[in-house]
Amino acid sequence: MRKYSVFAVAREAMRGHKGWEPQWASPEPRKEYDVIIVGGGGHGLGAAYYLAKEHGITNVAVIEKGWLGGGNTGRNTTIIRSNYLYDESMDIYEHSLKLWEGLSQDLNYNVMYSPRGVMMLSHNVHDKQSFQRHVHANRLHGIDNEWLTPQQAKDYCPPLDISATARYPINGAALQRRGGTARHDAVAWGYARAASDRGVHIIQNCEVKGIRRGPDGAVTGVETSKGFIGARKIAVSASGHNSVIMAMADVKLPLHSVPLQALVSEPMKPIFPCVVMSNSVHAYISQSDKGELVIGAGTDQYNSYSQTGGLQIITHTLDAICELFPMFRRVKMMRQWGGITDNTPDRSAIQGVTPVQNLFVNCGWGTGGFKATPGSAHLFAHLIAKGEPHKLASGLTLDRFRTGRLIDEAAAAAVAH
Amino acid sequence: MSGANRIAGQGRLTPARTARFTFDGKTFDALEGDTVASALLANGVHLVGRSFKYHRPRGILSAGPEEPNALVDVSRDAARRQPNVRAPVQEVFDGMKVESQNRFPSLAFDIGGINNLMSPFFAAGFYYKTFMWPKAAWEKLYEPFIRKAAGLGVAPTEEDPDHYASRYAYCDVLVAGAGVAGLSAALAAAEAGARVILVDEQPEVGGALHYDLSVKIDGQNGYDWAQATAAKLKAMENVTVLTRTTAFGYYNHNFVGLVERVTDHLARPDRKLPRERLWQVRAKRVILATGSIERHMVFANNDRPGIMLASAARTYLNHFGVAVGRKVGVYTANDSAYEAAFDLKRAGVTVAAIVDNREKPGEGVLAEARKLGIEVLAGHSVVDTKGKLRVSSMSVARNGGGSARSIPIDALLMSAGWTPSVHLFSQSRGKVAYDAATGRFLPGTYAQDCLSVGSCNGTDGLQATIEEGLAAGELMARATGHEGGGKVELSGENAFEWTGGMAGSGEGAGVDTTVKAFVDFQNDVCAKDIRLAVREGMHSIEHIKRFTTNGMATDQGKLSNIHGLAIASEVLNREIPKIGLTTFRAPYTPVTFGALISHSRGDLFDPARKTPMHAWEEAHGAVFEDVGNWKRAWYYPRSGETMHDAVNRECRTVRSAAGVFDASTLGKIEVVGPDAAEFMNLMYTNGWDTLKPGRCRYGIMLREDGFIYDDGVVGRLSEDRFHVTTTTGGAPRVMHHMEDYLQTEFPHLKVWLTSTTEQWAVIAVQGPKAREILEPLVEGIDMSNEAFPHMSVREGKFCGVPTRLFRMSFTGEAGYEVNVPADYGEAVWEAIWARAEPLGACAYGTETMHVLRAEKGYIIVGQDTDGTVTPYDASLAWAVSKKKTDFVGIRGLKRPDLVKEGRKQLVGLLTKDPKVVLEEGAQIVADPNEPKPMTMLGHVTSSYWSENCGRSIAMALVAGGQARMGQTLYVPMPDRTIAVEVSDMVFVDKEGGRLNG
Amino acid sequence: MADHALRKAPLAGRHGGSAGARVTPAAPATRLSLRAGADALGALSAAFGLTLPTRPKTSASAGGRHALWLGPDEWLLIDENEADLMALAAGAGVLHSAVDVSHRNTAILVSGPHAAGAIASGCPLDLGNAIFPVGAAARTVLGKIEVVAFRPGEEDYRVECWRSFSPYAFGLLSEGAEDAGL
Amino acid sequence: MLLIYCPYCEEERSELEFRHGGDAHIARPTNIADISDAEFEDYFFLRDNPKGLIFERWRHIHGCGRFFNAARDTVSDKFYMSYKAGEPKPYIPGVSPASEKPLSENVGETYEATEGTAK
Repeated sequence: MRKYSVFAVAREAMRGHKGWEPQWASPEPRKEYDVIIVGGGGHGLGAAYYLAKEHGITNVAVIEKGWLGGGNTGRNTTIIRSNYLYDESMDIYEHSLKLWEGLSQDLNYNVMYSPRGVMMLSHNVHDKQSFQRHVHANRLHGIDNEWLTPQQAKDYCPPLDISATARYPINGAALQRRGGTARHDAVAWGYARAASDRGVHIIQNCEVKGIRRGPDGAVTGVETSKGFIGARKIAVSASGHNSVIMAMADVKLPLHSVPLQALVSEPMKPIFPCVVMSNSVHAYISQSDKGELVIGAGTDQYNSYSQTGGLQIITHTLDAICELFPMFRRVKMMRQWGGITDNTPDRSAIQGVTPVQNLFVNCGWGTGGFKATPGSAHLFAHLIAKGEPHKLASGLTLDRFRTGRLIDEAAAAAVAH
Repeated sequence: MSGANRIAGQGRLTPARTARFTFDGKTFDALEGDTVASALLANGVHLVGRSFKYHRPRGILSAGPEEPNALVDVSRDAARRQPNVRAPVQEVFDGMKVESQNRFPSLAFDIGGINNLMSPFFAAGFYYKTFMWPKAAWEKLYEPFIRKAAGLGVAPTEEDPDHYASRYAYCDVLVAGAGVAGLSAALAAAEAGARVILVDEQPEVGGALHYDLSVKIDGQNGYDWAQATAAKLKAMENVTVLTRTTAFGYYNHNFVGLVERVTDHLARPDRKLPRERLWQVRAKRVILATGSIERHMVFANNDRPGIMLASAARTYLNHFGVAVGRKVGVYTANDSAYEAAFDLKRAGVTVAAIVDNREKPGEGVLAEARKLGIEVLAGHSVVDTKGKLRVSSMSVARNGGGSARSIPIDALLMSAGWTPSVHLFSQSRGKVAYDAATGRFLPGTYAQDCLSVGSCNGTDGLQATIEEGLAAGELMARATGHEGGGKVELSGENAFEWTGGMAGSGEGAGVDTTVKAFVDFQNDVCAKDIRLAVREGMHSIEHIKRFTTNGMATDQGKLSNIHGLAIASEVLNREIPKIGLTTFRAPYTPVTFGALISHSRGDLFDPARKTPMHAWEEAHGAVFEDVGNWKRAWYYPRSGETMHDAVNRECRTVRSAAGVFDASTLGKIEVVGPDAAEFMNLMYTNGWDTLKPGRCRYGIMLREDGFIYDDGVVGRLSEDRFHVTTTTGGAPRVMHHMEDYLQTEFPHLKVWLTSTTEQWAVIAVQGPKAREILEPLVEGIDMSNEAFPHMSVREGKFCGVPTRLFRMSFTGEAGYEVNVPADYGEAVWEAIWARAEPLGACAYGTETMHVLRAEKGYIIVGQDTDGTVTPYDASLAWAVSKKKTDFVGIRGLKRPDLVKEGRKQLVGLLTKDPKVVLEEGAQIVADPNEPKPMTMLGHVTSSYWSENCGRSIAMALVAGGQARMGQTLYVPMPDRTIAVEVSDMVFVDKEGGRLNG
Repeated sequence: MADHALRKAPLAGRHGGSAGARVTPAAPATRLSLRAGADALGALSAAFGLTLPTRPKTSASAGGRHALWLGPDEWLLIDENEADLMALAAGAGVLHSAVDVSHRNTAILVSGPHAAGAIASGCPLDLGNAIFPVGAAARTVLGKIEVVAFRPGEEDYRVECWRSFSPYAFGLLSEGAEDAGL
Repeated sequence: MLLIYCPYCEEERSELEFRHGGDAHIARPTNIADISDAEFEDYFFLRDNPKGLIFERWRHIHGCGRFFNAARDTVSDKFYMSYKAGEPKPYIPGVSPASEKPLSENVGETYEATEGTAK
């Protein structure tokens, strides 16, 4: 693989960039693979990369219905953080954050991981109790997360309105300085390029239509729009469509898919230095390298596989954004869109074996999938290779819904009393 | 005169009515009705902006919202400043201040222009390949540089003083676009009697009639016909005509978002007027008459100021009376551009030549060109241009090579053909279909009740457009049950039918060339960038878009998408439909946040709920805290008191004398009906059959999964009537939860639920002197301990008004909760206060309430529990009926992980050093020296300084807590480790004798 | 015994709106949340002296007393003369649930040629004459709160909401009225 | 924003008045205290999450207050129909699986037999 570097770019500049080769190969599918990964998003492509890099398994195909990164990888607001509450969550998100920190160098692809800090605003006594619980838990787990006074919060994010007269005055904030953002497309492309370079087959525009199983019940391959492709192991990581794919193997999951909406403003000169989140008023905002304000909105209330949603979801979020940052009322929304998120009852992901032999699943990342990409992919690769979960992912298994061992990050945020 | 390039006798503006504005500090004259673009052009200004990446000088390309180059900063005053405004859309008003963007120090000399020289280095996607070493430099060095270079306009820095309005509206037929097609459709629908809303983004209706002078409808000049028709429609009571209004989003079930610009064109707007008005329209049927947008030609250096769309030049001449140049060239691939040349020529402008890359231009226009003596170079192309800040010449060559000839010009008009505006159609989730014959994407499969008419539907020809519009209007009216009115008929005539058109790169900009032939102007995407993307394996149009940023600028690809596709299809050698089209997303053009939130700001952002006693509390110095939507009195500091002092005083006073507390925000639900008790049995863990009328019980409600959902004291008023209380934040969801089970699981039960949260003002009076305070105010209730024991409820009168008086306590003291109809709350509170104060009682807030209940180990759901806690974890086993065979949560409670050893249980914590108050949320460990990640046993849920105990107290969820009584555990803080002892949760009056005090 | 406590309405002293749409707080009234099955309607109608409506979005009025259909077994009764509705219900002697909500709700009157427009600033109901004629009533939303909209007259609307939401409702209706009146 | 037909109000109203209630026709076991962990998991957690036809619950919470059911397509978000709580799962011609096609003309009976009481 041609190494990317400033020198390579300079050399190509001299000759009109004629020398660049495709970032990944687009081969015809083989008859059979050791592993077929269903879903060409960051998680799937990453898992393929780590299978090849760390487990020496290279007879692998990533099968994507549309185009690489066309699902939630390319539709999210790219927030990265690891300041979760429960051990199971901290384990996987911190593992992920550590990988983010070296990802550009590991992949030789600039994914623009930008640790500009993620600040979560506290608006009342209850928020404060909840966030400080996070701060303490994170500290003892070895994760950076600190409590800021309102003034410290404003110093870190000058556009913030910390006046006491605000409808929901800010009484502090939790800041994870290592949190930030990354370039979503680059994550998919970088993994695809590095995986392809290690022999992984990347097959786009290939829809999985069925999962074939042998007499012993174990999987034998997938029926696709390009015909049957054999596989010793099948790993499903098709966010937004996991229920549909898994149903092909008669596996029912505790998932419901709902549209999650987001929007960007017109590009403007740098004004917003970090990522700000406010759970109480439902606002998530940062500014992209192009200058757009990137704003995460909420989910629609009903199951849907359409990547669109209602205008009221957008306006509800902008209400909050303009309350926190009154100077943004004259800013313009340039584009809104939606992605399909697979949500579990406890809002934590599922990664593990399934009742079907040699069929593995990675799903239910809800609205948090992007930040988990490298960690999830890395641990998913371990699961696929070893047939059992890595200890950092051992809490995410499917059986918890039977035993009641839920990892309820949502409930832990509790409710106002 | 308002500008040297204004041609007397041309255009529709009134020379007398002038307005003054400044551009980059220089003052210019304009005519009323001018746009910023037309006014600048009238004054000979073409250089208006700089491009995003290369900072190339840019001029005015279009006369509409598709403008990618001429984006300016417009302000009325410091706080009313709007970046990224489209100069061809923004109308001039007297005194407006216009500034160019993305340049430093000046528009004419921009340091950023260096990027243009460096451009070979900045090829598409270059940043993915570099800036990776050294590791830290991306964040510290490269990224800040890139961010600063990007970003166009400067964000507003002051709060927007303007206000915005909103309106929900319904109609039978919504017509988007008031050109020939839209007006015809609206007219037919309106005449049939349908409720019609007609919207157009321009100040006046007419669409293409703004520039096309050759059109006659019913013998009338086209533009005049349009205005007359609009006037007629406005006069009809079943029609609403909205101009300066953009249909920006087409959502589910024919829900369409409109934004109406109300004051941005006014010099001195009435302060009452909203700046913009958001219309949320639900239409039974929608007619899309959104027209089409002219494409530019893709050739070397096609971006110099002075190079613009042919139809734009026509608009500036025929509507604004402005000649965009004195010696213009035309470069086209279709007939429509010829008419621009004709109009300019007739207006006295020199037309250097019409360069047509087709061998065979349309007969009609060719003949007319000859007649007017305009040189037509068929089969030729413009292969390059010159001119630093404005185009000065074009070099023209025969197709397929040959020497280029340079022709001096001061403006170049181009047209590659027309792109139907299928944006709204696509937003409606309709599927477009590619028409290979004309090289256009047209509405294919419809997903909602709408129809496209006119050029957005690929309909060419005036008469055909009129008839399609009329037919659609009539059809949609009929579909909504309106058949009135006679048949509307209109006849139109115009000079020429247009043929031709191309997509993709032209001569000299093809494969293997490295010239800058711009596809997306604003984002500086050239034909070669598209090809590079393909070379690097980006074969999906979405990949190409994201890799090159083609179509991602503020115009969202209105001009660039089709060219980008064509260039990709050429190198991939796959026909256009196989490569696909990027998704069209709302909004059609950018919409201000202000319009979208409209009224939701300040007091109307989110309702602040206040209790009937709020005014009294405010007057008595209460500090408030937000609990859900409620503002609750937190504590009542006296002069000089800190929060700590005040809370200590309040705590002391309640236990030594008494305290008065506003408990109105607690949720209340009245459960009424013969099966009320049975329903309560199913909703709560407790048993309710044995509860006698007049008595109360503390109840716990679970979710089906066995975790605590809510709690509260329930009073039984009679056999068939319960007064249920919930947590403050829980009230709405508990009501919903109960209704859910009642309606869908237990519909056989004869019981009804009514929320009475706000019917009652609730005043808690707690403490040894509580009864003494209340007794004189009560009528018809025997207050003696025997007649009215702890956990009872009585109905009677209080201060002469009906009351539900509860004998209950959340403090551990003898106490009462006085419920009176809300409007009496303040008066009753004052009456109680009048007796309480002299007896040494105080008013106390939620903080003191929290401390006092913690001293007794009473939990607060949502603070001491978090949705993962069972009644057993919370030491509330006594409240879970062992007899019942069913209640919500009964099965969830039995799941393996909910009954296993070592679950987190609620216990008390006492710090070894009684002066140390733990931090709520602090984590607890057994071994303070364990390296990270440490094993956390649980966390502190409640922690206070207890004045009554003279020490700190705390409650905590601790793994296996019940079995750890007396154990020493540790709370590691950043600066120190705090040793604590596990204890029970009752810190005051363990026997509970004071309750009956 | 103590003096009779004085009543203080949540919107006391407010006024707003425009010439085209006046926004004013309604006078105090007694209110009942009535729940009952079809079999009880006859007796209850007799008790209240008006026929409880059984069609969606309709109401019945008699002498300042209104019965608004809110749901298939739910009515909001309003008596502008403050009659004791609880007592009347008790007299019906049939199975039902009557809960006094006189103080839970408060009402805002919106009147004038642009009244509908004022309400449409935050209410997603179709208020067109054909869909929401005189006498129509429905529970719905206004901005971020729940309200009951009732149209007693051609240019008169009564907006009922819970008391703590009434300042919000009043503020939004006033802004809407100003805009609608322009 | 959806436009939802409420079978009790007998007209279409804005989604703003409604609260989604999850999957329809999932009856709470009458012997819930005695079911197995697996049965509880199936009842409370596992869902079809179909791409296409879904039967779901809605509550007209800011309208008539009633829960009701609706058949909707989760791709187009178009409603096929709404029906009152307790009514059997309807057969949507051309959409429902053929296996659910009513056997006799006497649709009601067939449903009572096959579906039991709907949620």
